[in-house]
Amino acid sequence: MSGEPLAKVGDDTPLSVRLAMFEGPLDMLLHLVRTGGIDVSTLPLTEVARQCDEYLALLREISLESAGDHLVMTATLVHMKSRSLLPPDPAGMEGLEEDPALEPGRGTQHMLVVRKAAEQLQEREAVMELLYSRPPDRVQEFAGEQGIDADLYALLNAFQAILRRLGSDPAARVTRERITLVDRISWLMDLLTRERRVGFRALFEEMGDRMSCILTFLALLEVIRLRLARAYVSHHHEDILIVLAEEPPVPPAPASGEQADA
Amino acid sequence: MREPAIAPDGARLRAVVEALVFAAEEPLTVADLVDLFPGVGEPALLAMLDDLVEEYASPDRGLQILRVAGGYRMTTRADLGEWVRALFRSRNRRRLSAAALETLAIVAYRQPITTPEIQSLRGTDPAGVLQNLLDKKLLRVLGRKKVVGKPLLYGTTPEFLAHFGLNSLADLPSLEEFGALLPPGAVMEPAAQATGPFEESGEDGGETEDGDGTTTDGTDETENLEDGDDS
Amino acid sequence: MREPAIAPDGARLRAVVEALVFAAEEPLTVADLVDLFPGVGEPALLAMLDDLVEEYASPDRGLQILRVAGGYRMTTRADLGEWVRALFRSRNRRRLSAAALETLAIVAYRQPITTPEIQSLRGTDPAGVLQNLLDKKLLRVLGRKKVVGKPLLYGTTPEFLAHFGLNSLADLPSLEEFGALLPPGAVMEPAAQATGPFEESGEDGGETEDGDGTTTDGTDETENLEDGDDS
Repeated sequence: MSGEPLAKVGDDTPLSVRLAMFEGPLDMLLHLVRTGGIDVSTLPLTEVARQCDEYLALLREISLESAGDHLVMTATLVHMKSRSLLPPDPAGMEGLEEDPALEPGRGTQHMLVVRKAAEQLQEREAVMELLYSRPPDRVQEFAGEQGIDADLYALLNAFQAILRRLGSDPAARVTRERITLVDRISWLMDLLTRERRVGFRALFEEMGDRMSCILTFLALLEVIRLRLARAYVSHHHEDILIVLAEEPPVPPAPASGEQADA
Repeated sequence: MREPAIAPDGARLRAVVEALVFAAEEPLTVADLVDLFPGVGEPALLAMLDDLVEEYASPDRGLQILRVAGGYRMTTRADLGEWVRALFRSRNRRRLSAAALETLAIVAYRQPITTPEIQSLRGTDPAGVLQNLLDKKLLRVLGRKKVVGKPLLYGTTPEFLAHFGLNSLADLPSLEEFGALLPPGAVMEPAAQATGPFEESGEDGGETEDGDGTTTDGTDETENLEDGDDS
Repeated sequence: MREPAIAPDGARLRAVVEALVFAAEEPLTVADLVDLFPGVGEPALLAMLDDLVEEYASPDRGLQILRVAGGYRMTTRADLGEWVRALFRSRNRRRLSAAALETLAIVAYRQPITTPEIQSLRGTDPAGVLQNLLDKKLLRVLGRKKVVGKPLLYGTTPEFLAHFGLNSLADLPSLEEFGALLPPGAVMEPAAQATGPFEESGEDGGETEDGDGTTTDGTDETENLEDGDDS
């Protein structure tokens, strides 16, 4: 829902918003709203929009890209504020609609049940507070490195930690576009591993939209560039054939004792 | 290689199981034991664990073995907790905020659930609370919902169960018990327990806690303790 | 004030002492007990501790109480240590080490990627960790990159997606999307240069046919790494 580019400030001076509660770049305002530093419901959006409009009027001839970014940021703010003011988005509620308890108009009743359920958890918590476990260090000599039961949050946290260590390496950024491309490369490799060879035209036959075609083409270029596959013109098929590079992949021999060091 | 030379049996196996219940970081499960002692068989191992619970369930013991989060965990007895606290001179702190408890309650009963869905039930944006609960490992991301926008889906963790002394989500009372106010059919049932990415599914979902009196007298005692808190 | 109302005696006092020996962070001393139960007297408390040691000193028990550093502490019996170790090993086999999780995250977001490229991001040789992730079927070898040393290219598997509840890699959260859920820092990275979709694969600068040339600094880095490649 919020995969919009965040801070793609062009080479021009970015818009500096001036409000009673905030003065600074628009992207910083958006960041603060996103992280809860500023309550969006109290944000005078009309004023933000007016200043953005003024800024764009100046900017239009200079950089379309920067203008687009500012529009997206302002639109995001409007979206966030509308979300905070309106009743819950019905589009996000599909699975819940069948449940009569969750229909609009039953909100108060429902809140009561949630409160009681929370109170019940609190009572349990109070009981557990009286139970003491063994101190954590008691079996340390046996424990070794603690394993992680990883979910997506852990995965992204791990990646973020690496990015932080590396500093602001622009190439390390993760964008929606990059991930989508990676996905397409993976799809292409699956296909090639299965079929060994695919016709160029056949690759695009099922593609419904332009974006898919572009992504597939970019993925193909990448795969060829990495020489995971070769492309050659087949006069027989009157098509370009994409062929998986031979060389069955061999996993490296396990280097013993590696895991402990990191 | 995985199994040390001689697999123990009889009294020695019982001793090993006792040591493992004590040592296990997360509650010890039958699956853990089956993994270590494939030759013994799950029924025998389960019986051994249950015998151990029995054996500890005496008012003369200072320790007990609880069934939590689908496993077994050794703790001090609830009615002695005040003395342990007196030794530590501070509370065994693990209290959650009201917002966190409400969010947990919603997720526990409705998982897998998305942020907008939680928001529709609590009325406020849960992002901050969610992050806190993810950091505490009481919640985890289960994946994405296949609707427009593909919002992330959240569920509870084994740590959630352990924190509240639950053996499984089925131990949560049905919301009917709170909801005299609710019309019939409007009740949220506890969600089926989701299993973690690297875990086998819970093996003993049918079991309930053995009700050794921990839940009845706990509330009053806590109030007393709060009066006497010198931290 | 620190002492709860009714001091226990007899069997209950013994139970309290057992609970204290179990839960104490530091070895429990007689002085601790005298402090808590001034009415009981040191000799009686000492006798109680020693009785407890006796009681646990049976080969059928999995736990023992040791006299250490002037106090008493509960541990697993020394001769059962191998089993405790086996339990932790067995559990960790089902999970990921911190190093494995980092490597998995790198491959997930940067695939297809080679060992030297992973090493340049993580700083340590990932060979052992990679093997572990291949064994767990979370990663697979996609092929060989045709540069000096022909390093293997790694990518994630369908099992990886299943583990994390994803339909496709496009469902991986981007930093921007998860921004509200993560501590600030990586969220507001300036998009300094408009980079093409292949930006981070541009390391094999020695090749002429790859005309993307977006990163200039990647070339040296990768060449150094490839010299040091252990293949």
